[in-house]
Amino acid sequence: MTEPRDTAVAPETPVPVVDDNGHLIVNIGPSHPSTHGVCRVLVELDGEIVVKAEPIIGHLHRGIEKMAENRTYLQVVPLTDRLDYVGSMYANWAYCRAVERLAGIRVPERAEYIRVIVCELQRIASHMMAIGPAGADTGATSAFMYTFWQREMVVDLFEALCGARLTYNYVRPGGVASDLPDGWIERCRAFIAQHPAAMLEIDRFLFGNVIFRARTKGIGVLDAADAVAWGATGPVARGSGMSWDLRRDDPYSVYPRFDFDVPVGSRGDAYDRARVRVYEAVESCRIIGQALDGLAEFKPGDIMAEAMPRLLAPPPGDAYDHIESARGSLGVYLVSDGSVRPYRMKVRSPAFCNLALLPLLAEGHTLSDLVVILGSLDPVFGEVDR
Amino acid sequence: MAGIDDVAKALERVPGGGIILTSIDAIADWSRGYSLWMMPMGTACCAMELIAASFSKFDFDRHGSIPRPDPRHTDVMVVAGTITHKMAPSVKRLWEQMPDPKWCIAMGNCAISGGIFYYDTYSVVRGVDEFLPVDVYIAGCPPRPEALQDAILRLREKVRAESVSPGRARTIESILPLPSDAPRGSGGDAE
Amino acid sequence: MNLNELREHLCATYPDLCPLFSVEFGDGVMQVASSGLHSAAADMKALGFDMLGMVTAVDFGEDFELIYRLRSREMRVGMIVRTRVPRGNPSVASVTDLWPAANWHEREVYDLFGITFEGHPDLRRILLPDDWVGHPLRKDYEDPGVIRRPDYL
Amino acid sequence: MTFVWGLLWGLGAVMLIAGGAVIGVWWERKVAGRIQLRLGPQQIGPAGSLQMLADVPKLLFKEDIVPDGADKPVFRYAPLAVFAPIAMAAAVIPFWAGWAPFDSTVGVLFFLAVPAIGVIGILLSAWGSHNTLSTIGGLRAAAQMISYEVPRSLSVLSIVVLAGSMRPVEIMDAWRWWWVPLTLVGFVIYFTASIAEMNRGPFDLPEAESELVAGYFADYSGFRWAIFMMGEYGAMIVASLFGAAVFLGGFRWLPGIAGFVVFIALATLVITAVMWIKWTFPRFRQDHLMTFCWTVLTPLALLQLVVAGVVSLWL
Repeated sequence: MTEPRDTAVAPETPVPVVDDNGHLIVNIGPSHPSTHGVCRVLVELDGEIVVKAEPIIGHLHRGIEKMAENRTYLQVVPLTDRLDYVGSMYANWAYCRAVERLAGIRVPERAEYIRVIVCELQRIASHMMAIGPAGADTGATSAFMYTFWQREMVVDLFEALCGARLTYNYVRPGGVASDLPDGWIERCRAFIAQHPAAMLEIDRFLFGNVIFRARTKGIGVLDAADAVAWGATGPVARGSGMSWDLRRDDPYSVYPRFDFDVPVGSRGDAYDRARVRVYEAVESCRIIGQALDGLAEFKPGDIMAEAMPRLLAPPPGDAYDHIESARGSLGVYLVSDGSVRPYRMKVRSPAFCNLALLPLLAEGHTLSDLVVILGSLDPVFGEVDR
Repeated sequence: MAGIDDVAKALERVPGGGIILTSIDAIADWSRGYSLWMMPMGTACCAMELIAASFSKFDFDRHGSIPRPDPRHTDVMVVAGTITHKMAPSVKRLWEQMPDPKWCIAMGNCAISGGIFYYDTYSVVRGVDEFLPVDVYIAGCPPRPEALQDAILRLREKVRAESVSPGRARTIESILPLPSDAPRGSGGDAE
Repeated sequence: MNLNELREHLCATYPDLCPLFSVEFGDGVMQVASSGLHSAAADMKALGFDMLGMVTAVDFGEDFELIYRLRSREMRVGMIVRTRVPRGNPSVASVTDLWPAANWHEREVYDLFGITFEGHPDLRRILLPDDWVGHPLRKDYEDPGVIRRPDYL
Repeated sequence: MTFVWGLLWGLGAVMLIAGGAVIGVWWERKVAGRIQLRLGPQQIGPAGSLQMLADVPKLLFKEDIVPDGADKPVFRYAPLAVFAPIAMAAAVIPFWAGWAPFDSTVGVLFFLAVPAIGVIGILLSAWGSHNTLSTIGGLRAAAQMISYEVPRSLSVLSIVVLAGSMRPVEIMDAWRWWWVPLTLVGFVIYFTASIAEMNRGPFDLPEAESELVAGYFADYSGFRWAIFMMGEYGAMIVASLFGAAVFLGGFRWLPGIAGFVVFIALATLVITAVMWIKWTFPRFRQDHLMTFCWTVLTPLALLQLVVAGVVSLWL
């Protein structure tokens, strides 16, 4: 056993319990069952009504952007895994697209198809981690188990693909790390065949529940104008009726070849934000099915751009590229000075922008609604804090 | 409660007292080992595997380990994920809120040493053992839930060697050499 | 409206912005002086750039470059507005009055680069603890706690 | 003699509730496991049935933390104020034909009134912890428990009207099988209000895990917390036993020992239903909870009382 050593950690600043207006100040977090990570929310309560909610983030600020400046372009890929740990493939892909744009690399089509497949699978896995906690925040833990079971199936697929359950490091600059293993396509088809039925079950079990509806309908209403002004993207914006999906509106990769719908909510409350994710997961199944069909046209093994150097040294300049992750538009901005390491990497994280809405949405609701609203924004703190 | 050790020493002098003490120890250690409730201190990626551990597929309830979000009700803190300088005081506070006897599992490389965030970063605490006494380390980035299962079983072995009076605890063989045992200068550390 | 039409429209309506405009990597790119940032941003908002995607900065030694990425949903184009602020006096007008989204982004830039935004309602550190010394994403940031990675290359 | 008898019964009630809680916690973990595609405890005893043999001594051997800012005497003795009324309420349950441990002529009133004292214990623990989340939990518990007393009492009153007595033993004597369909609504109200009384899901707002971490007992550790848990399971057992007796007929279905087995089976069924609901339903919000109580349960209970009263005219 290691003896504890002194550490230079400062004691946390104490918080007064009652402020001058006689409002109770409640500190939620940074470790709390419903903050979905390490977020601290200082809540000012008048009875049970939230007068002011102030999210305090940065408890998981790991300085990934600084670390990237001291690593080669390929070595940054594992760091991007740890950004959005619920959806690692997205950060991989967004980063790789920025590198490819910077260095002018053309990715083989088979690799693009595989990227679409894994990212849509990742969208399903990630949405399962958003829908389930929406139930868990309101107290329905069992719904979380059911969605997590679906997530485990996706994780198993990824494990067969690249050996890791969570941090895949699979999408690389120039292509993907390896081709699909034998039998993977059949397993994937089996998964997408059963998934819509499972989603229907969740839809009936959770979204049909009268208490759940009462808890989420009309809670944390975000109107479309606010969603635009605050830069909300992804299911949070789509729940408010803002029909905006980069896959359709700023098509990248091979998405224009697929036929899919963008589900949009109408009321902008927590219920719509969660429900949009259910439909998106089903739409992802459609995309995966089409991509698996399209994959047969290409030669197996053609998954990496030709003449990829061991050490990438893109010409000086900068590049920004973004993709539609499960949480919204995830962008990576890279500046190169011509060396083998990025001069600056900036991750435009959708969860960061969406979380900024919390004070706006929570005001006037009760403490119980606060956790529902926070859950419906679906923040992943690896990505918020970076 | 002035000194449970003194009580234990006094009891040892009474004829048959040793038997009573060892029986109490046996009951206490057995029950503690089979009822290790987890304080899920999940901060980052490993938290996902920690969630998976208590969910349907892996189901740590089989081992009697259930996650309780309240530190007062738990026995073992599973630190899963990177601890930053901003987070560390809160982790320490939660650790202090846990009632004795308590144990700590450092899950994942970040909790062991900072892992991938060891070099070049300014905000990460390099290992949770900088401020907590860690009992079991699980390597991996992130470790699989099975690895956490193994850690629970290892911790159970360790708990069995303990005693209600701290002075009577037996030492158990570490399966790996402790860092202090390693001859200096022979390590292949890149520093 | 695509980017070239946008450029023509920009030249017709705002002649002083026209020479600053170019098209790179599918986005419009515009370089403005730091004093004219706010008015340029307001013009952009009037043109229909309703979303602020991100605000970030790059440390170029002598001065910092601030990057604002805007997006128009209607025209379906992106726009990057760059401006340079000197290292000695890193200060620029805040755009929180145009896009509330800028609030946290500017706090982050303030936190990590030490660039102050005038007119920001609540300019505090956001990611690092309040008592942190220095601004870590500056290239000259030194922290004794940082262990440098050995250079294998 | 009365004193000795009372002492013996007190011991018996504690044993009943403690033993019931031990079995109840295991049963709950298994039920929850089945609902959640899991197995639940497996390692100690057949199907993990002796898991509580590990959990209880562990909690006994845990450090007993009294927080610095706490109101210490209040904090220390609040768990007893929660547990004791529930043990007392167990005394009036008619276990056998013509026999209840405490055969009172106002047994129903006793059963309804005494557990309501528990709310004071919850308030004391919430206040004594000197913790914002606990205080919110305690206040929620007070509002909820006192409100739900009303429909709960009204629903039991319909049985009292039918039987023409407040003495549980006499109610059991007067019980007829057709009371079950007649008072079905009353039983559902009693069942719902009892869940709210014992602070279990979907009415577990006072300890709402996702909002208040553990609510009013957030600062309790070791055995003091175990007493709270015992109180919660005890409330569940006592309410289920009483409901199974007066609403569902208890031992009256079959003569002799078989009747007692049916009684216990009915109570187990009710307890399982309570767990089933907890692990399936989301949690109410405070204002919905109150609205539900005053606009749905209370009028329905009154209606049930009127129906029972009209029928009792012909009895």
